[in-house]
Amino acid sequence: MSGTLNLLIGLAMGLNLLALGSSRLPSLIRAMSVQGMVLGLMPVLMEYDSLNWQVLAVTLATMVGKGVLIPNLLRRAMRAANIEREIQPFIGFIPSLLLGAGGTIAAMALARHLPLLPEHSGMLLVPGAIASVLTGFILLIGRAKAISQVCGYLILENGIYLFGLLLIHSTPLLVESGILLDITVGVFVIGIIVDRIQRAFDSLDTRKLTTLRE
Amino acid sequence: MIVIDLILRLAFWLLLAPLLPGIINKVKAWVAGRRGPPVLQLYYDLAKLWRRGVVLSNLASPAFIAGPAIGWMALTLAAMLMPLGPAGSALSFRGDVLLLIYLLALARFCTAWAAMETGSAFEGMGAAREVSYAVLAEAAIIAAVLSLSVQTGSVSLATMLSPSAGAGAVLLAAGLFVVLLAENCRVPFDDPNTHLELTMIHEAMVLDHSGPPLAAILHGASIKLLLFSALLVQAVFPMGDLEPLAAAGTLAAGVLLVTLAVGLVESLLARLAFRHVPLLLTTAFLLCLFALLVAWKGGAQ
Amino acid sequence: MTPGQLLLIAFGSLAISIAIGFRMSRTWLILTLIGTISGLGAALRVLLLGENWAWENGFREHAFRLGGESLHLRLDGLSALFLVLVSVVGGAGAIYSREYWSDHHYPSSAPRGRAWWSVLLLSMGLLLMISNGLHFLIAWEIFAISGYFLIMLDNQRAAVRSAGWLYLAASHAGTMCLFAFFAALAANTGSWELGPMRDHPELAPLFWLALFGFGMKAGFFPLHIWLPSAHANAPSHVSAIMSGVAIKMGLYGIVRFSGWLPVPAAAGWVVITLGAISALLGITFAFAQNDFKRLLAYCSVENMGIIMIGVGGALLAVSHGDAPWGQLAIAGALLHVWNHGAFKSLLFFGAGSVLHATGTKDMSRLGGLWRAMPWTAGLFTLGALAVSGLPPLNGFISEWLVYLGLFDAVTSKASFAWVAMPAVIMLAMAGALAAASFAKAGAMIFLGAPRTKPAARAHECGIGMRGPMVALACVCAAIGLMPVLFWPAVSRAVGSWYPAWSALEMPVPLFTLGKVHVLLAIVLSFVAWGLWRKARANGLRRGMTWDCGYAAPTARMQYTSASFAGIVSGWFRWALQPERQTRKPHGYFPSTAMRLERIPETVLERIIGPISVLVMKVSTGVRSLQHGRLQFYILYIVVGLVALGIFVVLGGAP
Amino acid sequence: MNPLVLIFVPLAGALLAALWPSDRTRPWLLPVVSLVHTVLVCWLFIHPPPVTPGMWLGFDPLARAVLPVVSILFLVCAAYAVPYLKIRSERPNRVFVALLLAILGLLSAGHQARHLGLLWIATEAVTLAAVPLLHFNSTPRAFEATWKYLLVGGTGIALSLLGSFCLGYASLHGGGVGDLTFTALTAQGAGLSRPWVLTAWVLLLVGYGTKMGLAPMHTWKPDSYGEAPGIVGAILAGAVTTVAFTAILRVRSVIGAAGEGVVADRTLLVIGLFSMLVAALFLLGTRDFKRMLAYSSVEHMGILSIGAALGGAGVAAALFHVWGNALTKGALFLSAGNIRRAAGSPSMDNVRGMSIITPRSAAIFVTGMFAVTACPPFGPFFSELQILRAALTPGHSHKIAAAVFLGCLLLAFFGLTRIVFGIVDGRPRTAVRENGKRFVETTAVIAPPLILLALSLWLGLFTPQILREAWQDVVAQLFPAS
Repeated sequence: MSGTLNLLIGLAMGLNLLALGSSRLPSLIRAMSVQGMVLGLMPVLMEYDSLNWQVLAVTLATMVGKGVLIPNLLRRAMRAANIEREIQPFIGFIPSLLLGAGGTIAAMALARHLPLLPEHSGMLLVPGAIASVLTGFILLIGRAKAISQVCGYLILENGIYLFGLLLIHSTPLLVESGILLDITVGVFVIGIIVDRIQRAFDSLDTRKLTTLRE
Repeated sequence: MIVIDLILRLAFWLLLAPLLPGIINKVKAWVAGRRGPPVLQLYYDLAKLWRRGVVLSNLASPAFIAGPAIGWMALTLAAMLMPLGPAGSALSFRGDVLLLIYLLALARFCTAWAAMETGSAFEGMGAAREVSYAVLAEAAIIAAVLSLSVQTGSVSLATMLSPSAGAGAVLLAAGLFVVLLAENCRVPFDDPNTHLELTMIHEAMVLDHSGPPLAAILHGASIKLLLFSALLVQAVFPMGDLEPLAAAGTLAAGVLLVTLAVGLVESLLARLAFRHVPLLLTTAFLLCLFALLVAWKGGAQ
Repeated sequence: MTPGQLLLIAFGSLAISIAIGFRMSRTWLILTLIGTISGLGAALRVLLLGENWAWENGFREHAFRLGGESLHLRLDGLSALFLVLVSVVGGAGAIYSREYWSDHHYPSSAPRGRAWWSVLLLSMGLLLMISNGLHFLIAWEIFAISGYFLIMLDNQRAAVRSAGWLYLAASHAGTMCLFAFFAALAANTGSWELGPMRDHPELAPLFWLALFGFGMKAGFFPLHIWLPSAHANAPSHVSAIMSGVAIKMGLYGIVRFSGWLPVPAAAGWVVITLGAISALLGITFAFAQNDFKRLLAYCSVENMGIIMIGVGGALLAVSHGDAPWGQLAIAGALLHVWNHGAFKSLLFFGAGSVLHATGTKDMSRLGGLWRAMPWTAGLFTLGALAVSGLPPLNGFISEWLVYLGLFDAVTSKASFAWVAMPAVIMLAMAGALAAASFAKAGAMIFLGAPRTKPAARAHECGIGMRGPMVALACVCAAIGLMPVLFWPAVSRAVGSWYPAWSALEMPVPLFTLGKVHVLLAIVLSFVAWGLWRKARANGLRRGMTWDCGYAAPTARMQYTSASFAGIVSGWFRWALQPERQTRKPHGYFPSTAMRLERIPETVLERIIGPISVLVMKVSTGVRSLQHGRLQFYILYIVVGLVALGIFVVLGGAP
Repeated sequence: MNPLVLIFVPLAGALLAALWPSDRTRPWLLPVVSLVHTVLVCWLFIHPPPVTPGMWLGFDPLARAVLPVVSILFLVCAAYAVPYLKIRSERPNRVFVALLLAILGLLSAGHQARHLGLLWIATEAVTLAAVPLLHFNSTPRAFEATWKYLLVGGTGIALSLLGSFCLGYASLHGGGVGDLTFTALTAQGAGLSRPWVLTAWVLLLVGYGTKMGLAPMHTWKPDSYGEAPGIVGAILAGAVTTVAFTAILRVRSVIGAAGEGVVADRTLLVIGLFSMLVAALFLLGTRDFKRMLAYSSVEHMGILSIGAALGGAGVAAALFHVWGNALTKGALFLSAGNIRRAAGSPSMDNVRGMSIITPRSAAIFVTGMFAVTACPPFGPFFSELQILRAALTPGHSHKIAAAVFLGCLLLAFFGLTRIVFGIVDGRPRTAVRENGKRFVETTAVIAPPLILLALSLWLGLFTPQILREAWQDVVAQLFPAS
């Protein structure tokens, strides 16, 4: 079964690169939402032999949350601010792509040094997680538009979620659902703030947000 | 007994001191081939001044007169502490040498204070010079005293001055002689005869004095001269192990010698330019310092 | 009454007077006087009857503790010696302040001033008795901060504010060292309790911490940076207690802990050297000043130097087998603590009344004040004579003792005693310079003709300010003329500093010296009076200053303070680094010419200044990292993460 | 009594506040609820309930040692909030009050959490709940500050989550059954897999360090403290940072059990000293007296982590410092709020002579400044001196660390005095004198900071023995070795 899993994780990694490379916000958001969906599926695949309603609930919630709710929220904000594309980011697209690729390779290398349990040894979970976290950071650091930063943050969260799957069997689901809850609430809050910023500065370009300084 | 001793001493210092300037002047006249003023000239002057009235500057306070008086008496009491060969001193105790030095300082302070009383620029200048050069002079004197007490292992004049001369005697002699010239405002530091006030230290300070206060100042100066020459002589000449009479003779001869030397210096040397004065004083200080080091090393072996 | 009761009264009344001070100045004065007098009583009982007093709170465990430490007070000879100073100057200053800083002139700050004054006295008193590290630090800090607020009484003036801040900063730097000192002490001994612990050789290095921490307050040479401006800008009664007493607290710390703890071998030399340097350079700076309060402040640096020389000599003697000359040195130093306290407060009070009368601190705008304010002039002159260490006043006695100690050190020819020779010479030069400085100060302020209008319109200060000055002058005279009476106290203090030297017999010459001084006083005054009579008898004619016959002298032709000090400040140019501005006269009909000379705070402006500029540069550089760009903030997190990761992977090896 | 009430009472209060009709009376819920909370906490403090190992939530020694001060600080701030919200009547306060109460509940949860995941959830919930409080003023500056707070804080939170997973996996890899309660993890001890434990430590330290505001993760602090109302600043600096600190302490105990205590202590020491240094350098130059408080808070977080790094006595001293810092900072923030309101600007460039305009607040501000710079006899002095003493203990003495520590304290003192006296002394700007609606120093706005200051003084001089014992219990429980 881990073959399918690895396939999905590879897909997620690919989506990371896509997110890094895309200058248009909608495609960025789409990449993120698809990644969310993909990740959402995973618990089912991992737990398919001991499937129970809890897992299903989590899966559903994740997919809805990451794949539908949040992207729509962001799209709305995007429309409100009527911005389509990321213009002159702090880290250009090609460099971010290269960074991302390098990051992925580094993740592979790094993951080697972390001992894994036999049942996880075959999976790409850890490198995938690290790669997405790195991608998230690159987006957070490299992009100027608030929305793309939010996307970056969510990809970061995806990576962590991916890592969390290592524990899904052992730890009670309360953690997982708690995480989910936090992410959604977080994103709602972010959405609100984005909205407010949009109103206050009538732009979502964080270059404008530098009045608070020494 | 003590009272008589005191009175004699007082008489000695008060009466004998004014002789020295007279001798110096005589020597200068002799070198210059003049007849010059009588040896007792200063006595006449003092007597005359003592009878004269006083002109007091409008600005001056009573301290204008108190200053000279205190300076005069401070010097006299300092003289009381100075041992006279076999006769010793009126009063001798550990650390009396410090009292002596500080009495001189007191005299200086009072003179300078009185000088500033009139608000005259000249006297201000004189006072400034006096107190400034005193800094180096003090250093030299204390170094000399230190070397003496290192030699003799004592801090009281009576025992410091009596024993035989130490290794650094020559250095000490030279150093103390320069200090003597400086402290008594003789050439090459100062010229008691000239009346170009700008070039003077001591004379410039007493420009406005007159009558008895001036007399006190002049007399005090002569006592100071005698005091220093006595110090110099006893610091250098070995007279601890002489017969009392011989010792007294040596002392008298030594003082006379010093006076002659001062006179000769005055007639042969010209005044130094002011910017050279500190240099000469520093030299004196260094001489005394070397004397001190010699004494220290000498003891160490 | 026992010392305990007296101290209870003292602290009680002072504590009440803090609250009272805001309202009723008369009641405050009475309470403060009660407090100081009973404090003085307790101290004298300890000093004269030798009944050391100690109190540990007898309450139950955990019942009444401050910061988890039970209270422990002790009043031994050394503390008592300093307590006397606190009480005398504290009381005198309280009286003085009532007229000098009156509600009438300073309605807003006078009440504050009274309250802080009481706090200052209270904290200093406690400081001297506490023998617990934690409580010592508390008292120390309260003392420092109350001093700050007293300096800042007139905080509307920018000069005062910067001076106050400098004081606070320097004082806190010292306090940080004391934090380290007491913390290390507690860490080594396992308790905050203080007391004799000479038997812990491992504690010796802590002496350096104490030397720096307390030295910052004592203000000897390289650490004096805060002192001149603070003492010059504070109200004069505050300057008096700051200069006369507060800096002695730093000295108390050094003496106390060099007595209780073992000291490193080099301590004696270092302390003597520091003392000699601050004696000479301190007084050099003093001589060069034009602001007479600054002059007095720098003179305090000199006097601390003298005291340090004495202490250093004693330390040297102790570390080389209790050479007896150490006793003279420390005795002289401790007596000088009193003397300096007395004449320096007297001088600052005098300076205060001059300031009060003319409103300027610049000597070259004063002159001829003796006519308007004879009392101040006379008392200031007496103080000047005393501070110059001239017989027959008190300054000479203590300096004489220190000299004697050093001379004995030299004559002992012990190889380690060589350091005494340069010390003696520098001490002598310092003495000469002190005489010069105060001849200048007195002359510029009181003699000659008034240089400006305010100086001409000056008026004598009232009885409220004159009284304390007279009292302090009497103290100076008393110590000068009857040193023998004060010896037992000093020897008691020496005994409690170093038990091996308790029951210290009086050096015989002191008695003689006392007699000589009395004789001197009589003769001098008699002759002065006689000469005056004689002059009167011969006919006293008032006239214009002759001045070589110049017919129209003006006040501006007088020698000024800068020109008076010109020669010496030329010699010490390397240390003073004077900044001169000159406009030479030229042409056949010369127009206006001028020459300004300013003596900078060399250490502060030439050393500390550049360093602080550098630090501020670094700070500005670092602050530019907070530039408001979120992306970089997140980058910082990543960087921090990576750095910590590497650090951990390296096993946290530094 | 079940410690859960500490969580549910405030949350219920929050709900009530959310439903409460009137803006005018709603603020009174704050003091009422938090008074109940304080009473409950004190009761629990005196009669601590038994803590069974398996519990996810419990009033354990650490909670017992810290929660009271959080509750007290909150109570005083709540009392201050009533007059404050009256002054700010132009702003609707439904969200404000509700979320403040929610935060109290979540804080109680965070302090009592004995489960890695639960702890994380509580912390994140607090972070998110604080967001609307930050932009209460709803100025563009406030939004900008909030945005930065949200993203920087969020990143930190994400990292701490990752860290928690790593720790969980460490236990799993060590043969654990995936029980993430701290008791279980500590019990597993050396069984935890070393690489995962170290990874977890780094991630958790950075993550919770971001919440604490350790440099270089402190960047959100000055912005949000500078823009938020004084009361929010007080709660953030005094109470919220504390949760992060206790979290680090709990994790540190696990790491210690895993045998990596030395490394952990070194990292704590380094990051603590670094934070102090950075804070000191910022304090030297900053010109805004609310941002100044933020940097001072960064410095004190550094002090806390240094204390934690010294183990044993150091940890006890650090807990002491938590108390002292919370109370003193509270006083500073509240009085600074008053001054800010009266002066109309937070920058020392145009504020001056506040001792004349707002004498009482200025006096409190100055005293608080002395207290927070470790001037005796206030709380922080004693705690910092104990930390210093711990650092100089002959056995494992950190002389250099102590020197840096003192140097930073000194620089910080320079910076603070410069700003504080700069705005307090001198002649007031006439503009400030004549500004239209004068801020009046009513007792209601003066008493709370005064009380906090008094508490800090009392804490320093007469530290109750029971408190010392509470702190010692924490040391005994978390660091059995030392």
